[in-house]
Amino acid sequence: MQELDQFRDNARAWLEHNCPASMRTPMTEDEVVWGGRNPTFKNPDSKLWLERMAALGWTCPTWPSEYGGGGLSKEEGLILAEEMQRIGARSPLNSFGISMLGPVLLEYGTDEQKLEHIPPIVRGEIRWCQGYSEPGAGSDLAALGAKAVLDGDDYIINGSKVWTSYADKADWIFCLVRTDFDVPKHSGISFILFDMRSKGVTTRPIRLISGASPFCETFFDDVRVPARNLVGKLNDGWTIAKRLLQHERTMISGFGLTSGRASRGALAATVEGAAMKYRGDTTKLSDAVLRDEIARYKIDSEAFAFTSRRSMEEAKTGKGPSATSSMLKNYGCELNKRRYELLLQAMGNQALGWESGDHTDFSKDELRITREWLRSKGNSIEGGTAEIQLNVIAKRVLGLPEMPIAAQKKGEK
Amino acid sequence: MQELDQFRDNARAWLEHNCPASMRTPMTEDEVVWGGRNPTFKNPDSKLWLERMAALGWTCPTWPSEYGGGGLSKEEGLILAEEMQRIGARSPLNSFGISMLGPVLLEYGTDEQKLEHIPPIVRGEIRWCQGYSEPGAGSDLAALGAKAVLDGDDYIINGSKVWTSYADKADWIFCLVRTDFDVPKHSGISFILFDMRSKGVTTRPIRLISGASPFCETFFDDVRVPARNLVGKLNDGWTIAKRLLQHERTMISGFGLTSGRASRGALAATVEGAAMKYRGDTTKLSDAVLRDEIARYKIDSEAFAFTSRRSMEEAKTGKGPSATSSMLKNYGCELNKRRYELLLQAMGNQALGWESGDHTDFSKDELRITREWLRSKGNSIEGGTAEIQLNVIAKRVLGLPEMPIAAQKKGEK
Amino acid sequence: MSMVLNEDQMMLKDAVRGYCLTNAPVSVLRYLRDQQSEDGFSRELWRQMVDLGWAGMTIPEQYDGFGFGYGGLEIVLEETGRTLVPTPLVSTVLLCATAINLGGSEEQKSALLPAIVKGELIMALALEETPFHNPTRIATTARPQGAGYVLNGSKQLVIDGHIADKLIVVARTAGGQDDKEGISLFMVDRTATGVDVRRTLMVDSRNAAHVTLNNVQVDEEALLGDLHNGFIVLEKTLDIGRIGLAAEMLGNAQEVFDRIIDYLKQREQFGVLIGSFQGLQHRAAHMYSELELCRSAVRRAFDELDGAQEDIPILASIAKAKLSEVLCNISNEGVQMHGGIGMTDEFDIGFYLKRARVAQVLLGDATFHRDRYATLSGF
Amino acid sequence: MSMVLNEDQMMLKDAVRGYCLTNAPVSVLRYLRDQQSEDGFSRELWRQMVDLGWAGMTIPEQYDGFGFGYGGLEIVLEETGRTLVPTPLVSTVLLCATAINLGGSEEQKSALLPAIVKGELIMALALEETPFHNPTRIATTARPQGAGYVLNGSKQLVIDGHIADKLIVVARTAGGQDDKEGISLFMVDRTATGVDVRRTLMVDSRNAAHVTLNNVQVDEEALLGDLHNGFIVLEKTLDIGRIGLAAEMLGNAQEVFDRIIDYLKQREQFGVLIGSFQGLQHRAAHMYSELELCRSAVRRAFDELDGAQEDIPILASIAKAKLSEVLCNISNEGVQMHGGIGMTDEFDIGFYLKRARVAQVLLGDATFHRDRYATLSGF
Repeated sequence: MQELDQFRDNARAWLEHNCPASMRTPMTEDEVVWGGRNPTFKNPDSKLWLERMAALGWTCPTWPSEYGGGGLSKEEGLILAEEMQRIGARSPLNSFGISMLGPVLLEYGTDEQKLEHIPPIVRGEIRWCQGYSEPGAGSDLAALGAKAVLDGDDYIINGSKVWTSYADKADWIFCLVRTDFDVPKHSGISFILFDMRSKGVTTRPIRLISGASPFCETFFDDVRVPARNLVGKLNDGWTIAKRLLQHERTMISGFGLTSGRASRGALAATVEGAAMKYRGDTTKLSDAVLRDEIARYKIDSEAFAFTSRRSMEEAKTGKGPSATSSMLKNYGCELNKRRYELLLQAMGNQALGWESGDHTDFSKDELRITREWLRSKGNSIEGGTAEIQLNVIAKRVLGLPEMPIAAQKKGEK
Repeated sequence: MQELDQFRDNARAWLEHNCPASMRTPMTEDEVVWGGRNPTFKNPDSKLWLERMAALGWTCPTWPSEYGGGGLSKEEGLILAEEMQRIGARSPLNSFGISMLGPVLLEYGTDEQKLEHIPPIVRGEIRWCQGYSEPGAGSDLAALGAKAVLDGDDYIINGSKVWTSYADKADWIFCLVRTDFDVPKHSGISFILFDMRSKGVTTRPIRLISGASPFCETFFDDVRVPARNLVGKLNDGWTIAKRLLQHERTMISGFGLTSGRASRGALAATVEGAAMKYRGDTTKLSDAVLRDEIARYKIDSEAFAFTSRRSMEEAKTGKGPSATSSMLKNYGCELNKRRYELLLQAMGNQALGWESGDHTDFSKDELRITREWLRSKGNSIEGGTAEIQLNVIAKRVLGLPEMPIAAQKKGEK
Repeated sequence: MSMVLNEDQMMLKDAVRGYCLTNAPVSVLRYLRDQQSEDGFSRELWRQMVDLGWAGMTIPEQYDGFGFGYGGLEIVLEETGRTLVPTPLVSTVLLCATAINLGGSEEQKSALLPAIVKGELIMALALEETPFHNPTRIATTARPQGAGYVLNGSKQLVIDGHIADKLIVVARTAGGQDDKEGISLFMVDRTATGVDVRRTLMVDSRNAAHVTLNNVQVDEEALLGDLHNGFIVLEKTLDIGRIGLAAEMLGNAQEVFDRIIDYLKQREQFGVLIGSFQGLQHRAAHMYSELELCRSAVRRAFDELDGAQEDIPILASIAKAKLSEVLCNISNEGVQMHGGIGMTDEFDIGFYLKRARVAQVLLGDATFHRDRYATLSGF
Repeated sequence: MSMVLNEDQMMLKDAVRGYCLTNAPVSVLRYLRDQQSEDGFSRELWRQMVDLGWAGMTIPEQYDGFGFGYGGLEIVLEETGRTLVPTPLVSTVLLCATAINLGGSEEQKSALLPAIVKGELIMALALEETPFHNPTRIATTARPQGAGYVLNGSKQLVIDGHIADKLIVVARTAGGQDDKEGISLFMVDRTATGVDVRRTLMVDSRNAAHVTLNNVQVDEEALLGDLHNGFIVLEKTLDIGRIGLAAEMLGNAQEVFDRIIDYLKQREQFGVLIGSFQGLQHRAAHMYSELELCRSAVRRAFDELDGAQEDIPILASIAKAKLSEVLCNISNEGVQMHGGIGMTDEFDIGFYLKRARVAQVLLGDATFHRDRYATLSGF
């Protein structure tokens, strides 16, 4: 116990000294640091902050120090997080390498693979993207068709992926490919890594109903990848894929957590604040029906935050993300959707603009909320649809029986 | 057109002259006339009214006059109903013979069977009950196990039924029995009629969560039934059963129809009236949230009533109850359940009594509503569960595909 | 009372539907949006629609209309709602022609209605002043001056305001902020001095504008209906507008629903058609049921408009409350059930989601109409 | 802060659960109801529970209690909620002992709390006067007379009123009908002259009574807490009561849910287990999610009660609002998912449906607590 207190004191002192003042303010979306070969730092302090944290491995505090991680225990990691939160320190690095690839590479990668890929992730030198979804596959992820065929020491990869976030900006991709077509769909998949600069890789951004998006379609045309880049066993990629999905869900369930709290613009700070502002109310929201709905939403948000907390505490005694991640993911996304629906009700016509030109018919904040409302509809689709999460809860958590579907290969439903 | 006007005039005049004044008032539950061998008439006018109507066949206005029916056209039947409604005339006879058995007997019965059974139904001399559900079968009606085995000119029937309404008071039963065990479940069922006085028939009333009920368990122990009482073809009873279920749904969907309107006790006349009364409100319901919910309910009730009306008008061009009966049944039942939930909210603690003894803690009306609230929960179970109705809508109305379930005999789902 | 369409109406429906599918599919709205069309609608298509008689559907024959009744407009609105084709039907035919017909003098009717029938006149109703529908909260003033009036104020969400030749402006001539009494209607040329009309780009690409009136002078013929008593005409007009909007929304919802059902029948996942999953089946069945109620609410209201015209306010609130709620739900399900592709701009379903929200606030959202229903019902 | 039970609490939970399953299953409530038991609870079982220390769970050691904290009572309430066994836990331990502990004088505490711990004293809180929970709407009066007071008024929904030895009566000593100020608490013997207690038979067979006070004389020692300032103690007591009721309701809901899941795994229809139908699976998954939130809301509130005691009012309203809503839904699903058998009195599930409705109105229903939450949150 004493050691932890000691650690806390040291961490606090170090942060106090090394975290630039400008890194202790809320971050706007364009200030997020993604790293990579051509990193952008809107604020030079961001670069400094990343370098300082990366030097200690504190971008990935609990990863082993032999691969550049912080080498902290779980408890120390939690303390560090608390201390950072205490001073409002920004996350120095946002990265799919950290949140998704790293944990499974540490679990399934060879020592060579870890040595090659983990340190650059820790330092934010390589930006990763995820090659999972395919146009035809959707929720039935394992029905993927991108294929890798061995040719000497290389695999030749052909096919396409969709919903690849930031594929146009990523340096490397971790990718699911089919390596055996003659077995049930889950048994012929492999997990492979390759450089996005490889010949034959092209990307095309996807426009959403809410406007421009980080998503891309990604095409592979005879892309040549060294066979040693295969992670885990050949044809056993589905095991890794599922593990990674759990990490993704845990990350996404954060949505609902922030949804009850203050966020960026002052306008959207709270739904009830917006509702009162647009009605000119000062002490009590005059629309009693909306007030009741907002209270319902906020009560659910608070209970959800308690549940996330409980789930974390329970996980401390357990072993990483559990099946309840599906519940948290789903509920969190639904909460976020509810929040935006309520914001629309709160703001009336003012939430229905698309662009404002030179005029002031709609403020920037208002237009942002309209777009975010539209964007929120994707929350219950990306990272596993609501339907998939409910299936997982029903079967894995509640142990309800599988429907015996005739004449087909059964899959995760 | 002129003929119809003529018919209306005649019907109006006849009703004016023949419908006793006391038969033009709302009916309480214990005044309902069920007929049968030992009929009860709480009010002697009820008997007179039944006899007069039965003499014209107007208890079953559109049934053929050769079997005692009124022989009216659809249009005339509608006019008669309108004229009865105009003066608030009570239905002279409530009978499963009229609402369920009659129509299918007219469609599938032999001439002998019609002559034997239809006229007593019209006159209310024989009271029928329905032997469909079985303890193990539930929604999977066709999984029934009561069996009929031919023995000379008779069938010997063994098994049991459940949810047999008024089995303890009925004279005859129309019953589904299994007559072939070696074929898919739907193919071995027959539809048979027999006297409840037959040796080996016993009944036991079922107590519901709302208290005493008309439902019974019914047991058949070597009951001997003449083979000529089989309706339709041997092993083709499922066709008749389904047809009859449609008639039942059409009848049940009436629930929702009345639910928006005035009903028996003055208290429950309207939900909003109750809500205002218990809050001491005079011009506007003070609970704005409840007011919104009640308005939502009433709007749905009105739109539902319009839909029933539309469905009737559409059916005029068609051929009897259609698949939309499932929609109406289900929505009507849900509306009724909503109504009672709202009544509970309207009445607060006063809706939570069970018995009042000598005291006046809870009025008779209040206690009745509590019981009716409990009883309403069964609406979405009886006559085909909500789930079954939704399945029917999905598959028959919307044409959505059947899930290919492995290794079983497929049935209506 | 008739809850089903008659034969004439069925024929009209087929014709309108055929026209929309061929000439005015969703791609028209997409094209106008992507081209940043200044008008926001196609004058060419509108000309064709006028030639088909759509603009004169509800206008009496004595003013060159076709007297097909509101039941005809119902069909046109529902079918144009299915393809989202932008037209001045709501602004000009549903709202303004109705207001003129209800409140106008013989001269006004003779001057304006035939022009609407011929497609020569586009009009817009300038009503709202706050972010929430509130037809009595009128701060725009009309002060008498000489034989006419001077108007000052500002209006938002004026549908088709920027393409209208004339506006009907709801102004206060007497009374306090929320009084029904003291409201009057004035017809104002869009190009009149002091009128500033600025198009507002809405999320659903529906045409709307912001209107500012700065000492706008009108003569006494500009008054539509009685001085101070404009609310009676306004409320009747709004109710007819609500019913018409509900018809359009029914078209929106029906189209989304049909697309969902089609998709459920063709999309395979896990080796089966996704329409065979009971979870989705039950949601589809619920949507179907609600949609049936919506259709009945719309039909009932239109039937009454062409009939005894009793209970119009309550029927309007039933229809608009019900459609607002159901269209929002179905349009959400439209995206969710299509999955990722439903989130892309390339795919049409998002247009309906966007339209749903704008349509639901126009002339009062679900909460507004439930409140109004309760008030009209005496609780 | 701890959102999970500690080891002591886990052990207690196992013990309480084991006891309830063996000695106090649902059949106890059924038996008491069917026998028309006058007490409405089993004194013998209560004696055993007292021996197990349940009555002293939250009472400080100086008054012979066990100081296990509210976290101990949480467990007992949840587990007794699972089997619906009637006890005076809510009336006596959760509400009245809390009120005495919070507001009582040293003499009052010493006299009453040890008796509660030993199971020798049953008490009831006489609060409500209308069909809707409203702790400030107090018309019952207490007029000073000599050194004491005279009470007049009538109270409804007094839980365990007919078996209580003493009542805590909420009365008005000053102020107007809805004022917080001027409310005072008095302890009154049930057998005192002028006290008329009449059991009311509730739909869920929970013990409740109607109390009439007709010129009831009490001496000045009967006053609990400060004169006119009783609302402070009352509100704290009610919040703890709400949190405790939420724990009991969590037990109700969890039990119904577990029974549903069991049934889905064993009931066959159409040749498959009904639990394999996606429609039912998704509904079960939704219920599970809501139940998890409920558990967290209850745990969070109890943890705070045993900790810093900050934000108790808001945590109480969160827990009671959430549980009221979720328990009603789950108890409805309990009947629906069991089908016909769920509607029969022979089957237990109906008891939970009935309990759900009474529990939800006790100390404020979901709407009451959402309104309170909004007010406490400043909107």
